[in-house]
Amino acid sequence: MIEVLYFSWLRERIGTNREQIHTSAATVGDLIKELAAMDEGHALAFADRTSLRVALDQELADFSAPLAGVREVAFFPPMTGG
Amino acid sequence: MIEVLYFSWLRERIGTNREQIHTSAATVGDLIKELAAMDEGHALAFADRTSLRVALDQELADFSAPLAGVREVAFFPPMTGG
Amino acid sequence: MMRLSVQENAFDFGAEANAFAAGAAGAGAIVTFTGLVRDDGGAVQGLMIEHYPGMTERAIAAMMTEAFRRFGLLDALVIHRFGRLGPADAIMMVATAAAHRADAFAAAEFLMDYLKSRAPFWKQEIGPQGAKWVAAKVQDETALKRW
Amino acid sequence: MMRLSVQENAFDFGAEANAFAAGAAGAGAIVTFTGLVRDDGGAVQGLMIEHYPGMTERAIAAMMTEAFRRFGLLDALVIHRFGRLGPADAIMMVATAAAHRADAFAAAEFLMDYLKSRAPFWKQEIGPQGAKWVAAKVQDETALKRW
Repeated sequence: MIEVLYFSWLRERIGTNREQIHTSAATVGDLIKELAAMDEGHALAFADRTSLRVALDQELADFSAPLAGVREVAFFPPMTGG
Repeated sequence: MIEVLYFSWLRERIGTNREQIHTSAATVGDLIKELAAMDEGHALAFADRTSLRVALDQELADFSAPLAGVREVAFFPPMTGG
Repeated sequence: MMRLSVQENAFDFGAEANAFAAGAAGAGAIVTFTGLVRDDGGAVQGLMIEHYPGMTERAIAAMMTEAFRRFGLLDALVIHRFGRLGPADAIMMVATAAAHRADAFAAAEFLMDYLKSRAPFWKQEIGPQGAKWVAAKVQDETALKRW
Repeated sequence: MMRLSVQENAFDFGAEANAFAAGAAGAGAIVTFTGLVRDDGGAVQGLMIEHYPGMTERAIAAMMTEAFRRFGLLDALVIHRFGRLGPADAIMMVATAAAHRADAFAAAEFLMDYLKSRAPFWKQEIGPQGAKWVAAKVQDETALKRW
């Protein structure tokens, strides 16, 4: 089981800021496919992957990164701090 | 008549911070030659022209600049502000 | 030595700058940067800043450690607010201390470039038509390439 | 809008920074630089700074006008001390305000590069062996070439 977090407009489109997901997805890319298939909100949130960023256990990662051992996955748009 | 000002180690070598000079020097370079010939202190102050800077009426200038109409000439080493 | 604070409360820019300068023993150069909420002629009534607690502190600490290493800093400070901010409020500040000015400037710019695009903050502008997420700028991503 | 002060008295860096930020209407980015007297491990007991009254203000005003023109500044401040300073004293400060950070940073660095080599100040370091004029650095002259 994996904890999935959403921020900014991904959170708004999905309608929650976190959910627990049972998955056997091997990579971030696989997980995105599963999540996008859940419902309309998820589909909309994951529609444009060029403006999608991911962190695994609070470290930025690529979509090809493996999920083995990961407890927390966060999805969000490009950051706008500073 | 022209007011000549000295700063930093030029002032120390010459022994004064300002003096009034009667001169018919056409350029800064000509004036430097006249001043350097005045005494040992002046000669020492003007010995190394690579570390000499000049301002005419409070604006940085070159040694080739004409003195016509100038009321105040200042000589000093490279600046070390900030 | 470094200090970082991710906080909802306002901070006193001048007081922080003075405390930072007083604590930076041996420094010859202090640079500060402060980002303020621009009202854009009344179009922006405020900001709402969301962040990722835990990751935010971790990401900023990593940037600061890297800035120390690259620029030989004597001290650094990052304060970044989240939550609701009003026009002209200070959003965040960075301060860097080094022996000489080139390193202090470079480190402050390095930290700003990374905070803009690699610290997990998301800004929402609140205007007369409601709230709108601020889009990331291409030039902010490009700015990272110089380091 | 700009303010410049060449003064013998100490100034309060934080208070000046706060007043500057409060007055910079519409700014999104404020950069400050402060130069402090480094004690170099006890080798420097203080500084004596000489300047050229009249030309100093004129030269700094010209640099500030040029910085406004080049970087579209909203506000700028330069304070520079002369006379006797002790270890860790603030020698001078620069503050710049712009809509965006790149201009505020560039303007502050531009002003610093020009203040170092084109404003008529001369520093003397006071140490255990007496007073010694600080030599201009080649890299300070070189720094001007980037603008």
